[in-house]
Amino acid sequence: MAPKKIGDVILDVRNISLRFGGVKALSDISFDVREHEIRAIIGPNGAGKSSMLNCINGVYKPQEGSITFRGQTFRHMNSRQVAQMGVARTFQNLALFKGMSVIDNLMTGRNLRIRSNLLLQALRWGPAEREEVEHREKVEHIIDFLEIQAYRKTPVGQLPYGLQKRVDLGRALAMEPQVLLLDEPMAGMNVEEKQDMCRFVLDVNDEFGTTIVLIEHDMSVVMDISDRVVVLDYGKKIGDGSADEVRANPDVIRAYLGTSH
Amino acid sequence: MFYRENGQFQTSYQADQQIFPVRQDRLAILALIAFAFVGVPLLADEYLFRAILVPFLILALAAIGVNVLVGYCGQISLGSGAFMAVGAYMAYNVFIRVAEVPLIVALLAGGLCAMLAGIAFGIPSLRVKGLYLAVATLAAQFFFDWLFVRVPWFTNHSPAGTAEVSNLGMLGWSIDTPLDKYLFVLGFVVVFAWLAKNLVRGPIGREWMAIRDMDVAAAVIGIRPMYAKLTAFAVSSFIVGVAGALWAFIHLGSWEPLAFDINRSFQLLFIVIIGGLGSIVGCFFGAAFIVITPIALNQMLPWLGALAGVRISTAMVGHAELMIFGALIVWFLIKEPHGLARYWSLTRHKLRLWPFPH
Amino acid sequence: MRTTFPRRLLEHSVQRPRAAAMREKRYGIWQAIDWQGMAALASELAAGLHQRGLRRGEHLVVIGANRPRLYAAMLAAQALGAIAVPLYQDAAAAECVFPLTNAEVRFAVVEDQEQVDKMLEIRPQCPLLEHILFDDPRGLRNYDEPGLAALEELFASGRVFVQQHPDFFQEQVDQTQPDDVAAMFFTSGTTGNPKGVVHTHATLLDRAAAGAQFDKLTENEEVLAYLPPAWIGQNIFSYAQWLACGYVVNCPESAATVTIDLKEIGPTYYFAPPRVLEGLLTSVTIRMEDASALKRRLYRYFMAHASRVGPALMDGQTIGAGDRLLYALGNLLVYGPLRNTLGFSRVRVAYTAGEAIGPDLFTFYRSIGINLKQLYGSTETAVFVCLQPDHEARADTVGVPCAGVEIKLAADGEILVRSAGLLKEYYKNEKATREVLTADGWYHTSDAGFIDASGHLKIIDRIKDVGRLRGGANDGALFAPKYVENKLKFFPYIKEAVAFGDGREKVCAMINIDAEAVGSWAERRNLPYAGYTDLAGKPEVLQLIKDCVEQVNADLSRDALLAGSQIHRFLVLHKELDPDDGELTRTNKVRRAYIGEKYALLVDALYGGLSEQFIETPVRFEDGRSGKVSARLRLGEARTYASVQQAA
Amino acid sequence: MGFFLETVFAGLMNGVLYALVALGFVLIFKASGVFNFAQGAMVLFAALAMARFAEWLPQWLGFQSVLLANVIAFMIAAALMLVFAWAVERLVLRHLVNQEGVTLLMATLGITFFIDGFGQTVFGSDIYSINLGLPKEPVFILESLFPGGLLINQDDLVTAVMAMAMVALLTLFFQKTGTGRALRAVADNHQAAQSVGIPLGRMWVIVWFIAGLTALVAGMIWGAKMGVQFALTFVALKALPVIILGGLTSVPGAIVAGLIIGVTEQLAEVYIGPLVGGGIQIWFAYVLAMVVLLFRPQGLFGEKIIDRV
Repeated sequence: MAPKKIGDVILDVRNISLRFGGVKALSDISFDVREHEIRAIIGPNGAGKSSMLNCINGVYKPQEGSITFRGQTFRHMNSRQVAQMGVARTFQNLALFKGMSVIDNLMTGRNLRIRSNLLLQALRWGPAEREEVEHREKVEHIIDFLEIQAYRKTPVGQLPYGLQKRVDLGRALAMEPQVLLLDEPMAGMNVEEKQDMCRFVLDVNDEFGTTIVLIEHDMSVVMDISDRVVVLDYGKKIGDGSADEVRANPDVIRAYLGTSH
Repeated sequence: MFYRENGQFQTSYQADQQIFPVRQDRLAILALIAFAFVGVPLLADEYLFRAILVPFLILALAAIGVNVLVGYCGQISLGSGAFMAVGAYMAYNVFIRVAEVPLIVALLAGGLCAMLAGIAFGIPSLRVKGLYLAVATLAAQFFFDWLFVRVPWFTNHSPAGTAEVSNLGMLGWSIDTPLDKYLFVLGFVVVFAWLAKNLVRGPIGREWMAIRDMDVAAAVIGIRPMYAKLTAFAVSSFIVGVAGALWAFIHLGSWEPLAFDINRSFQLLFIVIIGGLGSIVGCFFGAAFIVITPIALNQMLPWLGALAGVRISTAMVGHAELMIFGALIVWFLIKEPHGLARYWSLTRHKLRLWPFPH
Repeated sequence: MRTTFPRRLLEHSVQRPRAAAMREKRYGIWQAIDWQGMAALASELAAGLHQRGLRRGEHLVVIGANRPRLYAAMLAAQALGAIAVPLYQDAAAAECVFPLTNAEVRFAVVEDQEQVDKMLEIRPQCPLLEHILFDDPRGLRNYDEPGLAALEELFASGRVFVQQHPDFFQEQVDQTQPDDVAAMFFTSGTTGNPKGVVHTHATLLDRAAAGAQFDKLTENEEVLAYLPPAWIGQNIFSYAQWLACGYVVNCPESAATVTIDLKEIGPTYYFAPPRVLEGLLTSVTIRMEDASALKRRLYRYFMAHASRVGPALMDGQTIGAGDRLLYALGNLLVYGPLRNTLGFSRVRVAYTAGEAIGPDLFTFYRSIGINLKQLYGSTETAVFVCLQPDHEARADTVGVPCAGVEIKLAADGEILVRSAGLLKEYYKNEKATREVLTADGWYHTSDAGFIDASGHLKIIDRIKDVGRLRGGANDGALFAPKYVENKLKFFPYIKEAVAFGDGREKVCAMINIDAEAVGSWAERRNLPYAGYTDLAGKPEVLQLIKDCVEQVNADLSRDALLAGSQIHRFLVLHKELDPDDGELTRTNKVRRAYIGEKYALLVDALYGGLSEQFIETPVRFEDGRSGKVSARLRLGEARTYASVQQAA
Repeated sequence: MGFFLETVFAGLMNGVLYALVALGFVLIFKASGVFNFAQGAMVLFAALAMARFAEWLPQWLGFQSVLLANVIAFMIAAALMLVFAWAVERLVLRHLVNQEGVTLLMATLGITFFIDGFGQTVFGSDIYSINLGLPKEPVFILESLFPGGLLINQDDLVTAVMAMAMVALLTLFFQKTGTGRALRAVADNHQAAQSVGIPLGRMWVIVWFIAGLTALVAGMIWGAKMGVQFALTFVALKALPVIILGGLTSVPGAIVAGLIIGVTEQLAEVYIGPLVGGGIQIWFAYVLAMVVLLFRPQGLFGEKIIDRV
């Protein structure tokens, strides 16, 4: 096996603090993500992991701190802008478009690239049709990649949980992101579903060289697939480094003591 | 049962993405359209055209517009009637004030004005969630009701406040007999249904549904809620506006604002709910249902009453109608949120798998 | 057909360059490769392989599902005079070691990462294996083992090479002769290492053509290639006959989508071993159970009618107008839709082979208007020996010898075959070859059988299992236990059957009831029972089985040759035969001898003419504990029939 | 000046009633997340019941006292509203738990139609009057301040007081009684409320009943002023812009907004109306609410909405 090469910092989060009214969800979090690496953010439930992602892709606006992406620094992000810059994400508790088929869910991931105007779309004329086909092809490659060919036209609502998670990932991949934020991709899965998901994450990482930021509350899952790990607890960063370093970190051990993982 | 799909394999995405990928469906729909254009005129009589077919078609068209907004984009609207009114009155003004303007142009102009109005009143939807929107659209309803009553310019200062159009026609074809009207409207409806279908199954349609199903996720994949919602409002009120113009010009001929009051808005909403939220074909089912039920009730109830020895006044029929629709709405929302269209697609599905149930 | 596969390819690409050769469902649509494209693929790949040093006469293994590029690889290899050796994609790594070493394989063309990993795993044992060429690069980006390369690279370099040497491919193809070895198929013998069955272009194409001519196959057939290409059956249908006829072979999208793809394509020429058909029928039954009462009644009614008149229709007999009308109605309401949902609407010819097929299963398909037929053949005979002509399909025969086949029966009843399609040899196995191939070109099928009155071949058993009756009424008569047992097992009530008779004066049988079928039968008669043993012991059940046995006897009596094998006495076993108790093999075949010893008591009772026998047997339960079941068994007498006709 | 104050006062009169209806509205929204479009219909229904029974009872039971008739009629109407509340919970709400707001809203539309039809079938569809026997003759107050003083209708005063009393009562009920607290708990968090054993179903019945009462009182007062007729529905619908203005979930918001709208629309009608052809009362409140929405989506008093992901 050739070692995969990790590039320089692509995403840099500096001193992020986030409050909901009085509640402090994140306090002064800083960490960086390098190109092509798999970066895990772990921590017990309610440690503020999801809030962190939501700050990165502009769902929440942190009160303090800054986020630097590819050299551009932002006080806080704006969802569309983030998407345009090539950051995609999946959601912890599935946020699929229930009323739509697998294909259509994935197609929405391509919408940023749609050029043809409403009139053309209404007439399904030349360019509109061509675009549709072009994107469908991309989407089909992802369907093939995630091995969900048998379900492409099923409404996602009817799919079992494990598959819905895959579709969620697929929708993110359809954006051809440079950075992929995964919010507990293995939550609520059985063992082999978890293994599949791990395989997909790794494949995404080395097939497309996508940088991956991965949230898990279950240490065991992520430790062996991620290059570096950040540990959050009660909105504070208590550890950062390679899997082994983190495992050795006393604070981390303390945070995880008693928690059933 | 009638499906024979072996050998109907798709070798291109175009083929796979057409509206009716299955041959039997294509044939069926073509047959249906052909029948509507040729068969119906041979069979139907004046009453059928005037009292059922024409209103049915126009309401279906309006419902398509409402469905784009409510069913596909998930934005509630209680003001569709108002946008129909805008369509009707602006088309009217274009028609009488611009010399030599072709009928079609007038109708579309009405639609465009409705579109602008729709966008204006849709703006709050950018800031607020569905519930508040209900009020914004009500605002539209009451505002326009008032506008067309109180501002005489819109009714061309006609003393009675009624607008009236006559000797309509296009390309030398004068549209006066009920049959002409039916064919004219039918043409409109077919074309618009097709356009609408293309929209909802295309990129913009997916944006609308994404906003409807999970707006946060939609935003995260780069869909702009503002753009999606406003386009929904625009397209919706355009179609509704055109429908309004047709309703006024073709169906009524002369009309008052009352024709487009809040009850019209409710009626359209009911068509969409009963017919099926998020389904174009559902609009036709719903419209048919709404048009036929009252007529049926008018026939049946007195007769039933007579059986029971009670005489049923037309007023009572009206009230019964209200109750029945009210109950139906609740029933559908509880039992089958996707309305009659759902039953339709289920049947089709079963036919495809026949004799298997799943 | 004295030619070679690559030549056929070129002929097609000249005659019908734009016609589809293969379709592969990839990325949601059926992507076609026309003959010209196929030829291009083959020639480029050939060039690529040539550059990597693939020599005439050496072997190249191909491992993977049905993929056009893998078939192209076979063509390329054969064009270069090399020998394609398809291996089962689901075989364990260890199982691949023998073939690779045995055939000194240097080249492996494989489908994907899974197969690559296998090859890398066994590389230490197969030092000769130099080149591992994969079709799908997924997950292989970071592999850097020596000799590992993507087919794509070969296509690329090959393309360049072809431009420089436009005539290369043609020259190579011309050098390859019909009698050169084309392919080798490994058959796993019951004992010892698998044997490599060597076939030349001529042998395979000869049979392929014979089969095609028999059913008048044209270039317009559609075939779905869904079975392992390493199995000669699939290989004949989706390779040899594909090139012989030039029809379209369709490759499914993935194993998970085969049923969907089958429905989409709707093949016109279909092949399935009985177990596949069995599975389909089961799924039909299960799905129908969830259907509404009305549908179920409709279905039952029309299926009943179908099984009554369907086969007759299929056999081209004329039936009453009323029946025909009813059948037409059924065709509209049930059969047609059923064929459609199964994917058989367009089937013109369908074959099953490999094992005996139950009459019910067989009639089901024929009665709903699918022209399902049986054929007889094996890897060594390149499949086509006997086929059933349309209108002459029966469950218990395998049809008439097809063009170019001679059949004769050895003294012991073994079927001998001679045709231009026989194997050349077993690779590097003189001894085995000599065992099956006589000097004058007869192949020993090691099947026992005979030609029945209607000229159809009937297979009765493996020759080694066939015995003789000794003494009694039909002394010396043929005894085919498996044949008899199969006939019994085709009854839903009978799960297993063991027939004895070799060296005895009459045939007796032990029978295992099917707990489920008989159970529900008992419930319908509200016949109370406590557990298997009790149920098996019921006199009513004995009667039920008796009827089955007598039907079998009646059936057997029709063949003079087998009339002797009629079952005189039988019993219903008190326990289920079980691999855990060593009574069945792991593949659930009865171990007759072992059972004979284990239940000697019962055997003696059967032959001793006892009417009852107490027995106690140790059993091992799922949880590993062992215990005893005991019962007092009743023994049954079955009516036998006089042989109705003389042997053909 | 005097005229202005009179207008303001008239506005306040309506405002109180708007507030009252809006209150019922807010209750329902807080407790069951339902945007109850049927509020208007409820007002009409209640008023119809009240008016008709007050008319029928004396005939049936043969007594004269208007007061008695009104009291009993009020009780019967109240009882009807209780049945109605129960039916709504039983037949509609419990089948639509955890549905999106829009769906629930549409369901209430269905309810609206049903009770409109039902009410008119049972009680007839003409214009009926409610006679509360209030002093009609106007009085002049503050004559010391202005020339001519202010012209005020006594019944307006009384009804205003009644409405305010009702509002005060409700507020008390919520702050002090256990049920009130339970309701507030439900409003704050359904799951939590359920987990501490508050029966959601019954809570819903209660709020719908209370809303019914507010509707009844409002209906009664309006009925007394302008007669019981279909138009009441639309008057009552003014509660919608009111609560939007006040913020869907805020009780004080509803009250204040009610007054604001009452006054502003009155002023607008009087001072702007004539310039544009009058009758702008129909839409003024809505447009006002809409404009507010643009700048304060959560309304004047509502709390900010945060989307959790």
